[in-house]
Amino acid sequence: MNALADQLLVLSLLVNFIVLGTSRLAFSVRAVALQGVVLGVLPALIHPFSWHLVAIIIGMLLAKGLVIPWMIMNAIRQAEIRREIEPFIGFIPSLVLGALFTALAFVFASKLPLAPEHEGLLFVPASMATIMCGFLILMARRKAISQVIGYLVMENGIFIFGLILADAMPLMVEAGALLDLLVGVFVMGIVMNHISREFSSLDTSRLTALRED
Amino acid sequence: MHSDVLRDPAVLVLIAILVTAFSGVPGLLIRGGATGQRLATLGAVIAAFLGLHSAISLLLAKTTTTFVIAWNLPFDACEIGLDPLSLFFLIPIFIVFLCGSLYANGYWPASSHRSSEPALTFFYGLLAAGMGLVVVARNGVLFLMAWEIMALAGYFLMVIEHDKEEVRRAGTVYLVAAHIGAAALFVFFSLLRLHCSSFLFPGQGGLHIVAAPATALFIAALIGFGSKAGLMPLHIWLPSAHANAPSHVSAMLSGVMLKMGIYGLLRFFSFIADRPLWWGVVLAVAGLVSAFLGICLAASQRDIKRLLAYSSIENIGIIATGIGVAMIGQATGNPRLALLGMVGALLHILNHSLFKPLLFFCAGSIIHGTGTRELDRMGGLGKRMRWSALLTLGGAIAISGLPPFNGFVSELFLYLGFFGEARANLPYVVLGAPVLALVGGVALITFVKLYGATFLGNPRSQQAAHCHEAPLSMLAPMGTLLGLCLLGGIFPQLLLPLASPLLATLTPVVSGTASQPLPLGWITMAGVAILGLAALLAFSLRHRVSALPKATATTWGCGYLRPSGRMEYTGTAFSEILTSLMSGIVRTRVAKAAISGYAPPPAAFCYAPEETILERLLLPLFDIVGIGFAFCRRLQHGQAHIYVLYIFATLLLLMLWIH
Amino acid sequence: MMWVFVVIPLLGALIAWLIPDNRLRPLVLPVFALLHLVMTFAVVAISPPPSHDGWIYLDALGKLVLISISILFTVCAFYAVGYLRYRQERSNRILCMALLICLSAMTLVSISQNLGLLWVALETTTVAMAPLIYFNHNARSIEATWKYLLICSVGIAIALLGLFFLAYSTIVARQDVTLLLNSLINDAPRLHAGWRHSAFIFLLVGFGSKMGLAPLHTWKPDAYGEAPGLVGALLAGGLVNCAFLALLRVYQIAVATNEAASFQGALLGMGLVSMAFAAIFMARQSDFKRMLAYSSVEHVGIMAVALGLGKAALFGALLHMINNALTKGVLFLSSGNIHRAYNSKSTAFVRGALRLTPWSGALFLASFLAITGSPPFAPFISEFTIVSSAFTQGNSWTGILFLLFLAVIFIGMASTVLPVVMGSVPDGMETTTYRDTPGTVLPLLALMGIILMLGLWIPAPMQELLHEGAKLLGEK
Amino acid sequence: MVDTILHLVLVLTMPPLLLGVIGKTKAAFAGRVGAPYLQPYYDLARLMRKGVVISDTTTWLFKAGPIITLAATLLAALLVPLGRHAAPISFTGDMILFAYLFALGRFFTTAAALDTGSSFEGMGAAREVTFSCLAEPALFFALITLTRLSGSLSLTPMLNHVTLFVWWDTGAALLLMMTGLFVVLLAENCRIPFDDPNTHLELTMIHEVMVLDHSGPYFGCILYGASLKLYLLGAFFLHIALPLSSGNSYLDWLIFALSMILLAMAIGVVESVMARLRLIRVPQLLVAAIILTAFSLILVVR
Repeated sequence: MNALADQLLVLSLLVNFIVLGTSRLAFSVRAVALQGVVLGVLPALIHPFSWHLVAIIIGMLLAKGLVIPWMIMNAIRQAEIRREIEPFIGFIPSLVLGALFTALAFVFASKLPLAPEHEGLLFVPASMATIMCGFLILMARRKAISQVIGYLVMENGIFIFGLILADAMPLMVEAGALLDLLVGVFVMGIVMNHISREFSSLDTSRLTALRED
Repeated sequence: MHSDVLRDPAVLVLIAILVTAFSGVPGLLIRGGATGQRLATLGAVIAAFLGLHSAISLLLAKTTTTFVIAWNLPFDACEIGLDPLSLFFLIPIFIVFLCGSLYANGYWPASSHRSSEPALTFFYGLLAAGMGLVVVARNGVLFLMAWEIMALAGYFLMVIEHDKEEVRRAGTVYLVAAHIGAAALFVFFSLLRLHCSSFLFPGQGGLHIVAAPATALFIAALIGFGSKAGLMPLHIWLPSAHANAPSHVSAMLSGVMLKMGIYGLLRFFSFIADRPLWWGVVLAVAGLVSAFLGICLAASQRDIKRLLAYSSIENIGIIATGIGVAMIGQATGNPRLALLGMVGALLHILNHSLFKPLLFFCAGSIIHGTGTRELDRMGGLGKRMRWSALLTLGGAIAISGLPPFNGFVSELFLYLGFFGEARANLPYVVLGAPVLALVGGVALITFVKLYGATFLGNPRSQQAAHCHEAPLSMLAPMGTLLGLCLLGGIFPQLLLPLASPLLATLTPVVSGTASQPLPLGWITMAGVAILGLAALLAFSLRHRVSALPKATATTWGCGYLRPSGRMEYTGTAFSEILTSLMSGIVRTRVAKAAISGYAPPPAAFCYAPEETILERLLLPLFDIVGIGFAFCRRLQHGQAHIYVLYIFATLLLLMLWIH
Repeated sequence: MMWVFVVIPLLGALIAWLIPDNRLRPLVLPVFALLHLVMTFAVVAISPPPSHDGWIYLDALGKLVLISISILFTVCAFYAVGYLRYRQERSNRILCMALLICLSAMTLVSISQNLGLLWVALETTTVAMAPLIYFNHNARSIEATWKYLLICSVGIAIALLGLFFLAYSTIVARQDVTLLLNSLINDAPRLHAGWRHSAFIFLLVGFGSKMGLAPLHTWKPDAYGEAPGLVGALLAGGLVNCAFLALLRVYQIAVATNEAASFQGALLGMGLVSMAFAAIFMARQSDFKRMLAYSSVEHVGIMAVALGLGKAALFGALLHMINNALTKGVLFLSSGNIHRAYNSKSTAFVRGALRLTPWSGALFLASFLAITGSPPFAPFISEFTIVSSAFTQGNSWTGILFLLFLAVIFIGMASTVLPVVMGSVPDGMETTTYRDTPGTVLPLLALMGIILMLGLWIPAPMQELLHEGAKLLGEK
Repeated sequence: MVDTILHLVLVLTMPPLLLGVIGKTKAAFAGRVGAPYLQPYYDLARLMRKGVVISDTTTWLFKAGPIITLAATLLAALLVPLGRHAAPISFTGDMILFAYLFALGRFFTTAAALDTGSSFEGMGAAREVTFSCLAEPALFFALITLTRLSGSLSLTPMLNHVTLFVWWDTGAALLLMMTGLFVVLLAENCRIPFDDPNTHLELTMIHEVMVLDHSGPYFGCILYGASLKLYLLGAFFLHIALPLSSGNSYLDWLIFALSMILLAMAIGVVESVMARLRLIRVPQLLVAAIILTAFSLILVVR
């Protein structure tokens, strides 16, 4: 069981690299949706059955697999952009940095002691690596859509960490956190729609009217 | 019970401060008409008489009273105390407040300044009350609050005519300087709290610290109080502030508020019994430097009020010199030096708070009469403004330190202190005397210039030609002040009992009869003799001249037939020799067009003395810092992804640092 | 019982949604704000015992935050009625709703004792504020909203990760996994140091970016500058206090570990850096609302420095939290009025506010003096407590840097504020119809009165609360 | 008592004689006969009888100026000991009063000059105050040195302290001081090389140009006051330059009167052999005097 979980985590790490390495926005959105689905399935593998668990899984699958990707795709369609043209950090350097960050995450995770039931599992390093990659995307891309994608990747990383706490954490917090993130992204989506209407582009590098001269 | 409380002069003093604070409040509520101003004046009269009477009687009785007031702030008890040091400083506050309030009725009448008068009157009272609270506060935080109330009230008074760019600029510089000075006082009172473990002031000599902590306290006090007093080079706010405020406000700022800095220093010194010798040396040197540079800058000014403002720096310098000399005397166990320095300084505090407000009032009546502050546009006012001319003349003589006015008395004591050391063990102290003499010489130039350029000769402009005399409401307070100046100059015996109760606190080394080495009787004699001789000569000469033929003619123009007022020797020209001699200190900005050809076009000439430290040092420094800041401001470039990078970098740095 | 407290503003939001009339709708705000204020004082007086398994409890820190938020919100609500009369050109439905939702979330922040719940509430405030910032619906405001959302979401995500670390450290320490404040404080010394330290740093950065500690403050000038004054006041007074409360909770745990020195060092450092940033950015600031944003950065810096100093400064930190919230309220609302009157927030155009809008101008000037620590206003008391505590602790360099930054900030702020309020109104400038009305001035005067009162006299119960709060933060 | 009366008599009668002597000396150098020694007295008497022309620009100050200046100088005359005798008035700190009385006189002289509104008189007044201001520190340095030597804070004991024995001990210091004081004496009294009392080239003058508009008895007051000032500073100077004492009071008076005449002749000689300095050089000479007197102090204190 745990071996399967590890393989799924590796899959989600791969998704990180896909997102880092591609310029096609629609492709990254789908990849992130896949990551969300993979992560949504994970709890079923490591935790015993409970209604609480079912609720989380369904919530995850719906939110990360369907609603959010659909919303972002919608935004892409409206703004009529397909590609991230001028990333702040190029795709090859992004991949290299992503690899570096992933390695760093493994080092960091190995420095900190884990509970015995999590030792030998990829949860903590994968979570760290995904968060760092999310950060990297946020820093490396200029377009608002890419940044939402980066934020989603980061969220996924945090979610992985949350998984190892899921059975111990009360439902209310979990659900609240999920709901909040969902609403957060949802509001971002609305704002993106407004941006595309106002600027006819989702390039956040154009959003630099507010600055100090 | 109640009547007993009200008979206690200490309570009366506090009531007087309260009345002062609220004297302007009716004016804020009753809009329109002069009722508010009249009520404020009435309040000022009541407060001043209550306060002066009680303060002087308490001072002569050498009593100390303490009150504790309940407050809920976490800074120990709110203590208010009246000791000789406080009472002494209350005297000028009430005198100048009274005179200024009376003067305002003519100078800033509610009828012609409908919108600004209520605020001006209100803050005037608040300023005086703030100063009153400063001197009675016995808790560091209460002191700071009073201090800032005073500073802010002063600010609002100053910018009352904020339509003018110059006023706003002066106000900003003042406010910033006051704030930085207050920051130094934050340090001062925090350190004091550290050493006393309470915000309450320690008693006389109650603070026993040496070496580094004492040095830190001294430096903080010197910056905090010195900037308020206007010691060089912390004076930058002073000239333009005094110049741009309404004149009765300048009188208050210069006559009293500067003394609050001196009060703070004296209060601080009273805490520490064993003051290092070098403190006195630093203070005396700073004082002499301020006095000399201040008067040199004053001499070169073209603006009558800036001139007076710089002269305030000079006088504060003289006061600081006196205190420094007294501290040297205290530290070396030399009672004579301590006595003469301190008495000289204390009397000069009183004297300066009489003649400087007088001169600012005079400047006010000149501005009132002509509508300009430019000395070079005045001239010949003496014929239309007889009383103002006479009062200004008296003030000018008094501030130049000449007999028979009071300025001479305090300077004489300082000289005696210096000269006494020529024969004793501190011969280098005596070097202060020639500097003081030089200061006196330049002061003479300055005030001959002030009086000559305004009242004497022919009018240099239309404004000057059509000037008008100030009303009685302005002249009466001026006359009172001049009378006090003359009284103090001829009968210093009257002033000395006000200063001597402080000596036990400030210079404990002085014991026994304080007046022993002071030639008080001789000063009286000299004053009477000058007045008598002059009267006698005037009488006999008048008698003589009345028998002789008399004629009037125009001034002999050395053959030039059509002299005009514009060709007179201006004030600027009068001080030009000195200014050029002191060009290393007094920078002037001269702008003139190059003249070419046989028939040159009309050209303009501009000559303006600069505020050396502000314009040559601080503003360029600010510019450099501003460029640096502008460079740093690029960090906020508006690119969101880099902002995320900041977060990431912070996280990374903190993680690295903590592990 | 306490849940009513959270639900009532939500009810208000529902009512606001149902009211169709744009003119009538804002009246919901003062009604519910007053209700909230009354309940706040009642709850503070009664101080009900912990409920919901200890998740909900109003301790001294929560009380202080709640009081400050409730007062500020009430003032803003009354102001909003007057303000929205001038903004009839657009619907205020979302504004009114979001304000009340925000109030509800802020209340939840102050009463929750479970860090998870606290995080949820804090995130709700973030999201609820977004439409408020976007109220003006123009390119600039959308840019500001976007940046606000992005940076705050990233920050809040980091905070969540920090919470997970903290929870995980209890697992590692073989405790029952928990995010209850009391259990964490009790178990603090046993938590694993590595996880714990990482958690503190993540929480500091997370809540710090929400609070606006430099260099995590980048969203602040944009959001504060573009949001209506009303929203700016709530951002600077309400949201900052909520985030600060979250940070205080972390601080409580950190202090309980007895190894708080490094965390305090981080706070001190970030606090001073924030003040330095504020000093640099406030110099020659030509937009007076952006300037207020940097002033907010400065004041969160001051609070962080106070936490870093500990001991007597804690009292100052808590008092400053309240003072800053109230004074920022006056600053933002009065500057909003001036903005309305001139239709510009650039110092190049706005001159002589004392002439055009005498009350707003005077209030702006007075609150500027107050926020820069001039007596007799309340911020003086707290700032002086903090700086004097730096010196009495022997931490003179902190004190000196603190004062230096304050001085530079004062110069910067004075050179922006004074030209705005003073001088004469520029000729030929097209000014709007806005003039001071009781509706937009009286609430501010009331608030200014409170600030003045707190500067001269702190009510005994409040002083008790402050001391109690400081004790919770580890002051002996 | 007799000394006081003699003091008053000399102060009131002798000063104009110095001007006569100076004039005669200069005439002798120029190979002329010159005006009689008593010419200044005749001038004064004539002025006292002459009518007054007063500028319509002036105020009362114009007439008060000479009177107050003379009053101040007369009071100062009571403070300076003549010869080896005590001054009529002597108290601790009288040297300060002495210096400040001259300053008071200067205040009124210059103010009266400005009262005429003439640019020439303004020019003179500006020069007068500036140069006197520079002479002041030199005088004070000298006073300090004397205080140091005599241990006294009053002019009479201070000046009478200097004897030939003191010269023997501190000759170098006294010589420096004497030189400095002589410069001060010439500058304060507007003699050559600082000013030429005889020319009427207004642009270069100091004192004379200030009093251009005064006439009649007022001008008489000024003339007498100026000679009295010269007399007093001369007496001051002689205490250091010629500290001769015979032990007999009357003989001392005689010695004093003779040495005053000698001093007048010396001034006459200086005026005859020197040219007037350019105005811009004047401050330099005065600063030199300050330095000389300061050095004398350092030599004494060392």
